[in-house]
Amino acid sequence: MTQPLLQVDAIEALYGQAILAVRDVSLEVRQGAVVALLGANGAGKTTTLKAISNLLGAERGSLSRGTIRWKGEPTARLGPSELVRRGIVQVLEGRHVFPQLTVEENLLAGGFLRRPSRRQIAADLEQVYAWFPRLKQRRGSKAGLTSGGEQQMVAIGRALMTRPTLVLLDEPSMGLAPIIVQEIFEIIRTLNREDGVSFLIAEQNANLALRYADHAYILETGRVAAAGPAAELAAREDVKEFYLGAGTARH
Amino acid sequence: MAGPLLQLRDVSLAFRGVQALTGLSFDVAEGEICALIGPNGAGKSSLLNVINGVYRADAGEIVFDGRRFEAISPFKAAHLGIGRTFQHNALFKRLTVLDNVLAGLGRHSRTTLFENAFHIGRDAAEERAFRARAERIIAFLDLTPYAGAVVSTLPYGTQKRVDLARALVGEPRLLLLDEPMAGMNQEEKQEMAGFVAEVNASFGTTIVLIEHDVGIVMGLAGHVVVLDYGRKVADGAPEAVRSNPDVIAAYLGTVH
Amino acid sequence: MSFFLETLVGGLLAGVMYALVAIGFVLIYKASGVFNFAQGSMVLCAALVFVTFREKGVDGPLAFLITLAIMVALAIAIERVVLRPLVNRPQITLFMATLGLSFVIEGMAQFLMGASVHELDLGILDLPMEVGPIQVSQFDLVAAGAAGALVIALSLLFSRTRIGISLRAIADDPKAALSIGIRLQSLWAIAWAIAGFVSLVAGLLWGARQGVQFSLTLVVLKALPVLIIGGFTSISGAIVGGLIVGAADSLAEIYVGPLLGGSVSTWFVYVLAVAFLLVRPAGLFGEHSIERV
Amino acid sequence: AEPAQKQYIPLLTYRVGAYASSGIPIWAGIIDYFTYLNEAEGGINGVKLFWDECETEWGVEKGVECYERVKGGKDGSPVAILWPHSDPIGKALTEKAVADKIPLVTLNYGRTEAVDGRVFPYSFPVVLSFYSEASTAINYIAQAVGGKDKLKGLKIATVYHDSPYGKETQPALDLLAKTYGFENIQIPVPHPGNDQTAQWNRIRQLKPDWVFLRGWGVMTPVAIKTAAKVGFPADHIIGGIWSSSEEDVRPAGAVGKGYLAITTYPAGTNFPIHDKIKKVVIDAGKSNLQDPKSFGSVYYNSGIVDAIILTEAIRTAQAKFGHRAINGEEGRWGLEHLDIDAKRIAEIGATGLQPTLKLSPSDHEGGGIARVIQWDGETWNTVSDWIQADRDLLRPLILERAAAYAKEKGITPVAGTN
Amino acid sequence: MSSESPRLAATALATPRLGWLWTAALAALAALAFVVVPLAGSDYWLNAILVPFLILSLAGLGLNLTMGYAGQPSLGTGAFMAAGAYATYNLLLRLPFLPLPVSLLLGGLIAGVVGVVVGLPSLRIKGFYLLATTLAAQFFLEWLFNQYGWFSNYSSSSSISAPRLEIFGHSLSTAAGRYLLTLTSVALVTAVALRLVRSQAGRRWMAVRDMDTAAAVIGIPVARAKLQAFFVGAFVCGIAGSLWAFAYLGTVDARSFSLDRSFQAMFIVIIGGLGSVLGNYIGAAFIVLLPILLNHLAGALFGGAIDPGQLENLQKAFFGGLIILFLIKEPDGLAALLARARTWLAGPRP
Ligand SMILES: Nc1ncnc2c1ncn2[C@@H]1O[C@H](COP(=O)(O)OP(=O)(O)OP(=O)(O)O)[C@@H](O)[C@H]1O
Ligand SMILES: Nc1ncnc2c1ncn2[C@@H]1O[C@H](COP(=O)(O)OP(=O)(O)OP(=O)(O)O)[C@@H](O)[C@H]1O
Ligand SMILES: CC(C)C[C@H](N)C(=O)O
Ligand SMILES: [Mg+2]
Ligand SMILES: [Mg+2]
Repeated sequence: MTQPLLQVDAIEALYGQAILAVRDVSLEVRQGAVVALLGANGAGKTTTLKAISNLLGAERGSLSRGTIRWKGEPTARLGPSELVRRGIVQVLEGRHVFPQLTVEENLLAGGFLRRPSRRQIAADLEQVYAWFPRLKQRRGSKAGLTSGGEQQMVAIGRALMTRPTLVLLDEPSMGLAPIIVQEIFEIIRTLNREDGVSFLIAEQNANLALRYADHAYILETGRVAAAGPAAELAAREDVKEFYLGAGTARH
Repeated sequence: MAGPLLQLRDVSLAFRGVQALTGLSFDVAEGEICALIGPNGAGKSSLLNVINGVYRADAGEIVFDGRRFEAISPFKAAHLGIGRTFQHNALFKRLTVLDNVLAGLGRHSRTTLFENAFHIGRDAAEERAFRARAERIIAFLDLTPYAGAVVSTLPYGTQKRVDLARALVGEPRLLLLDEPMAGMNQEEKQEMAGFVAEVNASFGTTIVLIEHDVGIVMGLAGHVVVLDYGRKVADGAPEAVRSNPDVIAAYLGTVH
Repeated sequence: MSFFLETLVGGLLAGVMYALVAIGFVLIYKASGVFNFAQGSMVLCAALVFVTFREKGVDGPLAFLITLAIMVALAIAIERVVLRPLVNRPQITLFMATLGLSFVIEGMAQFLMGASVHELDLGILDLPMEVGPIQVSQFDLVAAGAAGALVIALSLLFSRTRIGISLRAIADDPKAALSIGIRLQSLWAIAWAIAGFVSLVAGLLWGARQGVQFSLTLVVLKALPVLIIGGFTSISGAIVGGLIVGAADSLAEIYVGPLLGGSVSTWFVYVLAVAFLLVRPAGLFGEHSIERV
Repeated sequence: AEPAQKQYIPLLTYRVGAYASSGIPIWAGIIDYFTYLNEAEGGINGVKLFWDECETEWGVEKGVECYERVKGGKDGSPVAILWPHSDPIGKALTEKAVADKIPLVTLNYGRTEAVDGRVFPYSFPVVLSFYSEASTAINYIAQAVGGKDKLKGLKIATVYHDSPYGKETQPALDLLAKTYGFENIQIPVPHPGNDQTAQWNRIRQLKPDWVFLRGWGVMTPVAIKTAAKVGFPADHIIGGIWSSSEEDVRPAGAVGKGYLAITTYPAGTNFPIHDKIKKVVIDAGKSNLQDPKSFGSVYYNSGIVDAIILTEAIRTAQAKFGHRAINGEEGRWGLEHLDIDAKRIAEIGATGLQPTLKLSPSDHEGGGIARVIQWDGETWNTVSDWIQADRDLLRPLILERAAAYAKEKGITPVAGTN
Repeated sequence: MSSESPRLAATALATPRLGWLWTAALAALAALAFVVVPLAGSDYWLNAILVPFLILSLAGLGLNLTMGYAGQPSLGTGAFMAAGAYATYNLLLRLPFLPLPVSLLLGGLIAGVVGVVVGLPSLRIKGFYLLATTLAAQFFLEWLFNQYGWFSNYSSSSSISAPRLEIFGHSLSTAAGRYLLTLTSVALVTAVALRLVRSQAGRRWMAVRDMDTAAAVIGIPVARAKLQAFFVGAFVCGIAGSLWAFAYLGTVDARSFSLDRSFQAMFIVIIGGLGSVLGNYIGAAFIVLLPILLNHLAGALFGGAIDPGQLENLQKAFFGGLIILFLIKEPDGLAALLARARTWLAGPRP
């Protein structure tokens, strides 16, 4: 069987030489898969994603053990921008837009990487606006001033502008209205089905995530506590118990 | 239920181009939990910002506890007993949890710089009292194990709880919560909801809450106000609002 | 009256000279959020290299190119050794780093090229020409032209080009910039290289005015108020600020100085700058810091 | 321990920083002369000189640090005389030096009132105090216009470095203006002085007949350039003693042609002493000079003069205390009884390079005479004989200010050594 | 996340075992500084190294309170020092009956008031723009003191020269005397500062520093906090300035408090560690002692071999390089070393 797009094996991640954020995480993402990464606060989801996209350095964090492979090749020595060029892009947790740039400039900034033609980039832009009409209305205003949700959309749209093979989404649903959340997950599905983009999604809204993912991993204090096909996990009692909020799984 | 603690009368707010709030009016009764929902960019946060003076409304007035305001300064608002948490953590990043919470007592401090400097007069007593209050709140929100930790190193969800603690410790009469449960999983959300409910119940604090998880909102709020594009599209009991077609169309979406 | 006019014009022209230095600051600040105090040393360095080659008999244009090459090399070195390891650090740390950098540049420049003063003759006359009631020199016009050209070119760079937008993105949020694959390193190197070019231009003009010597580094002190008034993030602000500072400085020296029985120009323009800030906290054209809650 | 047979001479230098360019040739001149003495004459009466440097960057703090570092002497050899080589440092050290009994020699700068040695026992603003500098400038103008009586009604503007150094000539010029009836205009230039548009526009408006330029560092060339820019003739600008070097005019380029300046150590290599130094030091490759061009430059020659004065003072002291290393107190005696007459100058081979110098406990300045040189675009040419400052006219002013100082400090003037 | 997380250990306050270790260390240090050094130290060490070192640490502390704790950057340090120095000078001169300590204190207070005035723009202006406004103060005061003779009692060189130092009759004009005066002042101010930053006031400052909007929203008087920070900071700088004038140089004119001094303080703070009291001492050690050390070293190693001027240039470059290096290696300043040492002393972590 084909080798996975992304292979993470037995990584350990530290912040500032001392703080152990990820103890032992192994996971893989296959071509065209949507993988969910679940876990409580501080479980290590964000850290794992940052480790994959080589962004730990920027926070004085580091990978102290284990290896990460992209299409079979170790990524340890590749810079973040190199990784993006090869197709891994991350949507950072929380609000990470360029506040002084307009919404549109934010999106454009994502597009430049591949040195596209003007027409190409305009087309991509329209595509993003089609996904997030709200952004089109606010295109001219400084991203820093837009609402929390609007910023979240900007961040996602900007990442998609890089035409990625694998998108690392860190809590895409955070702060978004339910209707938008659904839209986003629908967009994910479409991208995945039609353009074969793969996703690794750190998400707190486990119900949703498991509904859209093929495969899932559950982290607890920096370790993989459970893994398997989304459906199976969703069915497991303990999982229901802790992550789907047993009773409240109303959706 | 008691009379309204907070009344909004035709509050409008615009930013270059964007009309964030238009002629918004509604009441929040003493002691109730009022949920504020609506699509992104509807104006929810802006509304909270107007209520505690971070933004200045272009038109309309706010009546808090019988006092009417066209505009109010955040500082004044705090001293009137309006507490607040933020959608995007606005914690004091480099301080420990304990110090953040202690800072939350700022408006109760009576000591002068001089007393602080030489640890004389009321300083010692105040320090002791504050510490006790802070530790009580910290314990109440199960933050004790993190008391000594610098907040910037805490996971997002935990930071949100610290934010709540910082707001609570000042013992506000009106508590404005901007998406306190964002970025939490179901279990944690339930837990947080529990805290909010308990605060409301045991301290009788009136609460205005912004939250996107309708499940939580329905479980928690006695009164829901729905905004869209800065306008009020619904205002009433949870069930009524939930079944309101406009709300479904604008906000909830079909799956619910 | 005409004396007032002369003073005014003289001041405005002096202001252009300051703007030349200020532009360098704005460029770096806009591109990497760094307040680059080493600008002055870069001006000195550029000028020194240029004269050294001139005195070795290399002819003007060639010397210019060589110097430019060296400044670019310097820019790349700075990016590698100083900026890259300091990415995501507080602005003030980077500011201090550039101060340290200025020591290095000044030390090395003088170590390699000596401390003696050099004459720098660009062959541009700096003698008075009567234009109506006022006097300007050919040199003034050249300086003004150079400043104008730089301002236009750089404004376009930042507002229109991809590099420009990316640079502003980096200045805003380096981490996010990394996450979408913007190449900080190369872009920073580019920005500093351009700054190297700007300091070369400034170095030549200033060097021709006062001779190439250590005190070239001190021109930054007059460039700062220019920056404040114009706004750290506005290229065109630099030129406007320059004119205001230049004019205010001259007029104050003539009309205020005598009243206070001394020279006021060390502080006058700074106080003026503060006055501007109180009205516009981010300078005339600067970006306001954004803090949404 | 019996007194050392080598004389320690600490050098406070400024080889880096804004003024390095004027400093470097000074030390070269000094060190070359020392080397010459050691090589050719075996030191002073067999007492060899040895020295080391301490960098001050012309700044007070570093200066004080250096002073504390060297004041104790070295290898058992005491400090006989110290050059602060910076106006601010000199002023900062005034009192410390008294406490430590170390004479400070400041050639052509320093506290003017220190001329009164009874109040300032350890400060020696030798040869040309700032007051004398101003006075010689005025007197040269007088010569140029044909007599002191012609000064009446002239407009003379002083463009000065806005620092204690720059301001110090003001009282003198006030007095001179009153006495000779010329109009005294004062125009300050803020440090560093790399833009003087405003100041020279003012000159243009006031149309003075002469400008007395008291610059320092970059201020001088910029002044000369800006003067040309507003069309003020260079040959009516008289540079002060610290605006009289090649470093001051060269950067100004062609427009510096005709510029006049005051000096007590004219440029040139055609003095006998230069031949000796050339033979013994330079040709032997022992010179401290970096670029040979500065051999015989104003600052190089000022170094030689500095060195001559210091060594002659030690010589004088040795005559009384014996041929051995001299300490500060003895150094002071040497200075206060220093008498470098024409004969001695001739022996040294410095005729024309340096004026005669006779100090006394009540007069720490001596000479008070200077010459005027003119820049022809290539070199300096001496255009006047030695011009005497009106010292008797200025003396009361000096004593008055010395007395004021004595009062504030509670010093009772002492007759000094004899 | 459990309570014995490494992070907690790292930030936890000193454990009891460490408690007495510290007190012991401090006591030893005090004994050394107050008794041994004055007796053993040579003039050079006292006058030229320790005194300026201590004073600049103090200046750093002053700036650190304003900038490191309250987040209000300032390049006015030199100006505040000058204000303190000239104030004290004129007090001693015009009110001779005041004992030295009182004049020092008053001088500090006056500087503090100046600080408040300079700080006023901070209510509206932030970040580097604020830095620039403090520059205005720096240049203006420098000019003021240099320009108007009154401040320096019309002394010819427009520089002030210290009246003789004495406390209740004991002359302090010896090297050791000046050292002790400095040391005592520094020790006292440090003690108060340590207290202050742990107090409610300190917390207010840090809140304003980290996020002033939030601070206002939770009821902290932001404006007052900022101005207080400027006052206290300038007060400390003022004391430092007086000492600089009287205990160190013996005579100063305004240029001893030039912009360079402000930058020096800024270096001390950044290198030592923003928001750390003890960091200032390490920072000052770095900024004040290192160049001198380099100088002695260079002299010893290459003296004669390389032309002294060149040697100086190299030193300058090298020093700049070191600064950059430390900024890179110690993001939180050298104070972090202390913290690390502390945790290390606390014994290995689980
Ligand atoms: N910059 C940092 N410095 C120090 N510790 C950090 C840093 N970022 C995260 N940590 C710690 O690393 C651990 C894992 O954090 P991480 O953000 O990866 O968890 P998470 O699963 O993303 O949590 P959340 O769901 O709240 O985002 C947490 O204990 C957190 O306190
Ligand atoms: N300071 C500001 N300047 C300009 N526009 C602003 C500002 N604050 C808010 N807005 C705009 O006002 C509208 C309402 O913003 P607000 O943050 O209140 O929305 P919200 O309801 O909180 O949305 P979300 O649920 O995504 O947080 C948005 O379109 C936003 O872009
Ligand atoms: C007064 C100063 C300009 C003199 C100069 N510092 C020198 O001694 O070299
Ligand atoms: Mg996370
Ligand atoms: Mg919001």
